[in-house]
Amino acid sequence: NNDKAGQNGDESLQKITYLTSFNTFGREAYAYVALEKGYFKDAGFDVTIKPGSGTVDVLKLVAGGQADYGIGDFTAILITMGKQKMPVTTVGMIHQRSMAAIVALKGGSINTPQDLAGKKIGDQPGSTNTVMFPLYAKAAGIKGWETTKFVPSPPPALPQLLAAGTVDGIGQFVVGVPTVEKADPKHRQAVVLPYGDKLPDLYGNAIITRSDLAKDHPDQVKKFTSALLKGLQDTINDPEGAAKILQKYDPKRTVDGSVAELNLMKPYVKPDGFTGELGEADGERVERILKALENAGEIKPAGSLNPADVVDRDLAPKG
Amino acid sequence: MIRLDGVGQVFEGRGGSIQAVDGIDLHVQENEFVTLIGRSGCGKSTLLRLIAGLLPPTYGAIEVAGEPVTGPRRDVSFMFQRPALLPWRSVLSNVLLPVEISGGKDKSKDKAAYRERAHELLELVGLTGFERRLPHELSGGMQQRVSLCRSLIRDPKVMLMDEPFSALDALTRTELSEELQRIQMELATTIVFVTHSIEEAVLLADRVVVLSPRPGRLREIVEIDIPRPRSLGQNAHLTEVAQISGRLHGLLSEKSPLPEQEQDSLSEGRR
Amino acid sequence: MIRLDGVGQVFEGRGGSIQAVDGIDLHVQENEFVTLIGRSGCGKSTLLRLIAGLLPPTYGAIEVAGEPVTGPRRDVSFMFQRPALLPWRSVLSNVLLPVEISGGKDKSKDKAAYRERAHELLELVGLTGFERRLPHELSGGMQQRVSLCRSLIRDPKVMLMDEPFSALDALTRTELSEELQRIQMELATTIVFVTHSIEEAVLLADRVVVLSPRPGRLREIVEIDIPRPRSLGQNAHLTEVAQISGRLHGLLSEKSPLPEQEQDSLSEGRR
Amino acid sequence: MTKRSWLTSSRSAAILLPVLGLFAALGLWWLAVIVFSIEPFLLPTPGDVVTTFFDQPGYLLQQTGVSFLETVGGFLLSIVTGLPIAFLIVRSVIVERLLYPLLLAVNSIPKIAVAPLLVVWMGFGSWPKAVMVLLVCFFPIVISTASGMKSTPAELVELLRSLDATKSQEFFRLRFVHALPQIFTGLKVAISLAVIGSVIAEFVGATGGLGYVIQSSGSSADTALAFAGITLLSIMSIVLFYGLVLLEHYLLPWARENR
Amino acid sequence: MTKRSWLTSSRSAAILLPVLGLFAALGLWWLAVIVFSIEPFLLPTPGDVVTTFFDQPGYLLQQTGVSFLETVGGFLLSIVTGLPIAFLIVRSVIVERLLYPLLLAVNSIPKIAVAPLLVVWMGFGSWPKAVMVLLVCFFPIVISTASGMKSTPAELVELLRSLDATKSQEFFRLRFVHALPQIFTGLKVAISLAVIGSVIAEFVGATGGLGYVIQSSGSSADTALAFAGITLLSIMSIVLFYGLVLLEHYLLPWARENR
Ligand SMILES: Nc1ncnc2c1ncn2[C@@H]1O[C@H](COP(=O)(O)OP(=O)(O)OP(=O)(O)O)[C@@H](O)[C@H]1O
Ligand SMILES: Nc1ncnc2c1ncn2[C@@H]1O[C@H](COP(=O)(O)OP(=O)(O)OP(=O)(O)O)[C@@H](O)[C@H]1O
Ligand SMILES: [Mg+2]
Ligand SMILES: [Mg+2]
Repeated sequence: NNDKAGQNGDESLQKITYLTSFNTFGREAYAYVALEKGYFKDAGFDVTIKPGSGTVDVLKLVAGGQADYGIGDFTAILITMGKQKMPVTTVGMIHQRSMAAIVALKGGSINTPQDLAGKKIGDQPGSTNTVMFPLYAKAAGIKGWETTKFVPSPPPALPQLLAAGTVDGIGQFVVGVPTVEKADPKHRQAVVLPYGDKLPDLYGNAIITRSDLAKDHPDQVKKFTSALLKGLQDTINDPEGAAKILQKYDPKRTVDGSVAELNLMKPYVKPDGFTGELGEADGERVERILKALENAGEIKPAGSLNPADVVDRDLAPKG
Repeated sequence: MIRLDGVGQVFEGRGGSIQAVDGIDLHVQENEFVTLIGRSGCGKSTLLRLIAGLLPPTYGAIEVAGEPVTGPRRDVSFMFQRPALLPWRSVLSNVLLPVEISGGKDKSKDKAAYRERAHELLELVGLTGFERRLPHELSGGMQQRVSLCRSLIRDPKVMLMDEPFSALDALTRTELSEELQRIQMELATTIVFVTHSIEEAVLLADRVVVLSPRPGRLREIVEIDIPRPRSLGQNAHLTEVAQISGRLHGLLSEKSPLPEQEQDSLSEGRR
Repeated sequence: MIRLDGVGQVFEGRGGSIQAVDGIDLHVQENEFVTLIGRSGCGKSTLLRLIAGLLPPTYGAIEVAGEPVTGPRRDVSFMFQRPALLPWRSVLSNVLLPVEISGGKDKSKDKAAYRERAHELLELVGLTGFERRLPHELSGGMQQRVSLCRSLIRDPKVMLMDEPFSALDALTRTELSEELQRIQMELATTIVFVTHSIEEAVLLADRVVVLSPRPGRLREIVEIDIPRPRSLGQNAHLTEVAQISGRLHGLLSEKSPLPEQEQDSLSEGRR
Repeated sequence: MTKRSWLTSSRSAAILLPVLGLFAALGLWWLAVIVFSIEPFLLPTPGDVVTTFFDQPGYLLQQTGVSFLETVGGFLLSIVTGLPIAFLIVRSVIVERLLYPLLLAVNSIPKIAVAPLLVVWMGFGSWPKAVMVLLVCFFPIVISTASGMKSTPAELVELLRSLDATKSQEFFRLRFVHALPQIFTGLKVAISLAVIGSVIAEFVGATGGLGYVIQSSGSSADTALAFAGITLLSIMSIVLFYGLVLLEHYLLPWARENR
Repeated sequence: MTKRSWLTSSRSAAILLPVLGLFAALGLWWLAVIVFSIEPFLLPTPGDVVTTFFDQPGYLLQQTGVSFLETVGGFLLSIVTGLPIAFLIVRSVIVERLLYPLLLAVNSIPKIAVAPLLVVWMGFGSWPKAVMVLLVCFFPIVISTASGMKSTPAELVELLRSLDATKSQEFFRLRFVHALPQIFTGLKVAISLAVIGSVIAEFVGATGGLGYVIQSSGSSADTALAFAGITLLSIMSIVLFYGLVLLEHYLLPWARENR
């Protein structure tokens, strides 16, 4: 269905639009690597990369047909789909472990998960960090976690609010830590409390595509995901090279900054002890996550969302 | 040409209603020159606006050229009491406004001919050299003269003129009233002309219509039989003019025949 | 009371400059009634605005009550050629505007007294019953009368009046000019009064100032020695008035003594 | 010769027609959703929205109240600051020239970018919201007031001058009153902006208000809830706008429109 | 008796003073940062911003160009749609009453909430940006045009009627021209909104433009870069605004202001 002629005059290439999860941060470098190194072209695609603006927007744009593939936080995808079924499906995982975390600054009032009780945490309302906090708190055994207060704020404002001391901690992805540290005028180090430590089941970002594409052209989808994952592999192998490529596409991104992010991201793409295939999606894990979300009351009524509604396990790489 | 049957006008306002004119029966012949006099506020302007079709009468019927008036007509020109010039247009283009409005429909003359005519008219009223000025650069009398030229540009069949010479000096007045008589004879125009100068009313009119104070009712219609062309300046027929003027003066100063009625309309006004 | 020395005014516009008045030397005594006549556009209104301090003269010096004029003064009232009523104020509150402006500073009368006076003035001009109407509900002449009342409310020392009776019928004119003379004698007001009616000029004035056509220069000052109070209606001194009127008529119709000069100012205008 | 029909002159028509217009619009919305089979995650039907509203009417109305107070407060604040600025501008060309670029600069800052700054400086209370509303809507008020006051007819200004009025009398008794119809035009533009301003402010650090409702539902794709919030917002806007229209009608009976 | 000094009448002062005003504002900004020792992540100094700009002037100017084109395009689009709507409103009370609530509703929707919808419907090109600008700035244009046209002096309307002018002649030769000064007021309000509209549109699915720059720098806490973007935006706004002022000056020489 997507047989428009490619931009570079190569009639045989298929035009594809791909959305990053959010903007062109260092953590998104792998797509540019795949593009730059010609992996997409080799797979028969002429890919245009567009910066996304958050999981929900990415879902809408893909479901609405404006983009063919996109990246979004898997937990957020589940919650969103629980509220509103969309014709999209997950066809692979970028991060085997969730990068969601609570981040605070050293010397502040938060140093361990136990300190979180009764604190003010800035976060975007409805984000994974906010939604999963009860699960995390229970897993970490935080006493009095119910008294933790989440203050809604849009993501760009969070580092500033933290640095200014307006909030005690913020919901943030692990890769955002350099940004948080950079925003602090006293250059304090960050205290990072990753959810992944206590909730190893949670995935991070996932690759999504339109359901009809997955159903009607599974081969194409497979080709695309493997090209993208190849870029991801290269990226964790050589963060510096990836960062340089990213800077070529977006001059605002400093190599150092991107490298720092990518190094932080590495253990989440392939956690210690992870033996499976890059990008793999485990059906049982997905079911466990769904259960947890149902228990947390984020997906109502229980059982309304099946793993098959959200993940196309045939298309995801298998271990 | 113009026929009014029992025409009346009542204005409704927040402060109550005002009876402006009442029960006017008037028949103006073609090529007749009728002047309208009456005390300030007696409804002269209102009457002209009714004839022009700018205001639907509260009651009564109005006909122009045999057709009932339902709105303004192109062959009727109206010169307002205030100059009403468009502030963004030069003198010349203010004068040419009616031609522009007629647009393609009136093909009797082409554009250039109308410009020519506009220049002629402006020269006639002594405004040569001011064609390109904007209205705010003119004196009050000059603005009134521009408005006069504008009402003449389309060679109308019927002209309704509301105190056209009120802001002009005696001399210009005399010159222009002669000119107006000439135009009227030449083009066989029907003119209804409001003025506060009794001499002017006598000098110009075939008939002078005298209105009573508010509410304006027909008090009397005076025929003027002095042969044309007439001119006050040349002092011809001075005695006749003086005589009729005296009579009109008397008519105007008489108390209203229905004073209690007027009191009514005023107390209504106070409501 | 008023002294002008070699006063001239040039207006600069996009279309070139216009010399409005030139070299006016004039001295008006206290309690004098001076009327100003001249052809339309000769600079009468401009001259009044110069005296009122609304316009700084291009050259020359102006004094009022012995002080050089730098701006408007509270003891000078100006009645404009156009009524200039505030559209959102009722007739009464338009009349009271000058009092409001004087505010606390003028303690000669209190509020209630001024309201009383306003009602008196409105009655005088025949507008009782219209106190609460808005200006757009009035006829042209009624608006002018409101403006007249407004200029009288503060009992000014000097009154500058620009064609105050132009929109009024003969009768109202006569009544109001008598009233004006009475007020002037009573309050010892100094009045400069522009009119296009030569009879009015003669009737009212101690001296009639005749301006030449644009640019306005002093052509002649005519003293009127007829004893007061005068009234055209009562036909007293008819011959004297007629005589002087005739002479003024002649003065007005004379060609400008400097026609080439005028041509200059016009061609300047065309630049 | 204007003929007035029931539709143009009666009072009930003045209320009925806008309501009719609104319902026609709703109908169109519904029709569009059905005809173009627009996915509910993009645009829910009015029906969905109403259902969502009646799921938790109390909560939503309460949030509307929060936003309403912030909007009105900020709006009054911007009138109070905007009018004096406009007076200064009309008063002096020098002030105008010095001030205008500054006002423009402030006005052209994307407000979403300053919302966090306001919270950092002023905390989580109502102040940053009111200030945001102020930032969003002072400009139309200033510019319409200034241009209305500057367009006072020369003839009337000259009248006041001839009365030796002080500058402040000229301003308040003439120019300001004359400008009122234009000021109201500015206020009508500003009130809609004010509503939006309060929403933007509520995106940061708020725990209530329709902006918060919209944002939290937005980030979980609860489109129907988001649209319920947006609908309440629109209604609030419309109510405030017609409030101004009524106020204008009663304050300025002389400023009759003519068509 | 107005005396005109060099500051109020000369041409160079007309340029010099606004520039002076801007520099004074910058000075204040700088001073505030130093005196209150505001953290640079909250508010960088003008110096930081300028340094950031000269790090990559080419890139930033290019993004400014992108935003500029979107802004101007959308702005023209809103003139083209806004004026006819205003005409309809002036033309008929019935249309006005039916249409106004609808316009108000559209206008009061928080535009950030519709940005993703526009991209879904219209793709990643310039269309959704232009439409966003349209949505943001048509309202001031419509309302100021309509109210300007409705406030045409009755005396002039009557003149045109007496000439038996058609409705469209009355509209274009009289009402529209008379409304121009007020329309320009509306345009001046709208142009600043247009700039903001393009930024909001660039927050979703854009790969260029100042909105994109601000968003990506904002979430990486590169406050100086964000402020460089904001500064460029302000400059763009000011330039466009004064462009309108110039245009007005040349198109409407008769509409002289008086103070
Ligand atoms: N603001 C202005 N700008 C340019 N020229 C002006 C201005 N005001 C008046 N003039 C010119 O100055 C001359 C005198 O105008 P003024 O209004 O004083 O005449 P006037 O004697 O009062 O005439 P009228 O009897 O017609 O009222 C006229 O030629 C007019 O064109
Ligand atoms: N639009 C209006 N609304 C209410 N009343 C009006 C309106 N127009 C005129 N009138 C009233 O109608 C009466 C007649 O007004 P009109 O203008 O016809 O008088 P006029 O004879 O022309 O007077 P003038 O000689 O002073 O011009 C006046 O009493 C006036 O108050
Ligand atoms: Mg009249
Ligand atoms: Mg004059």
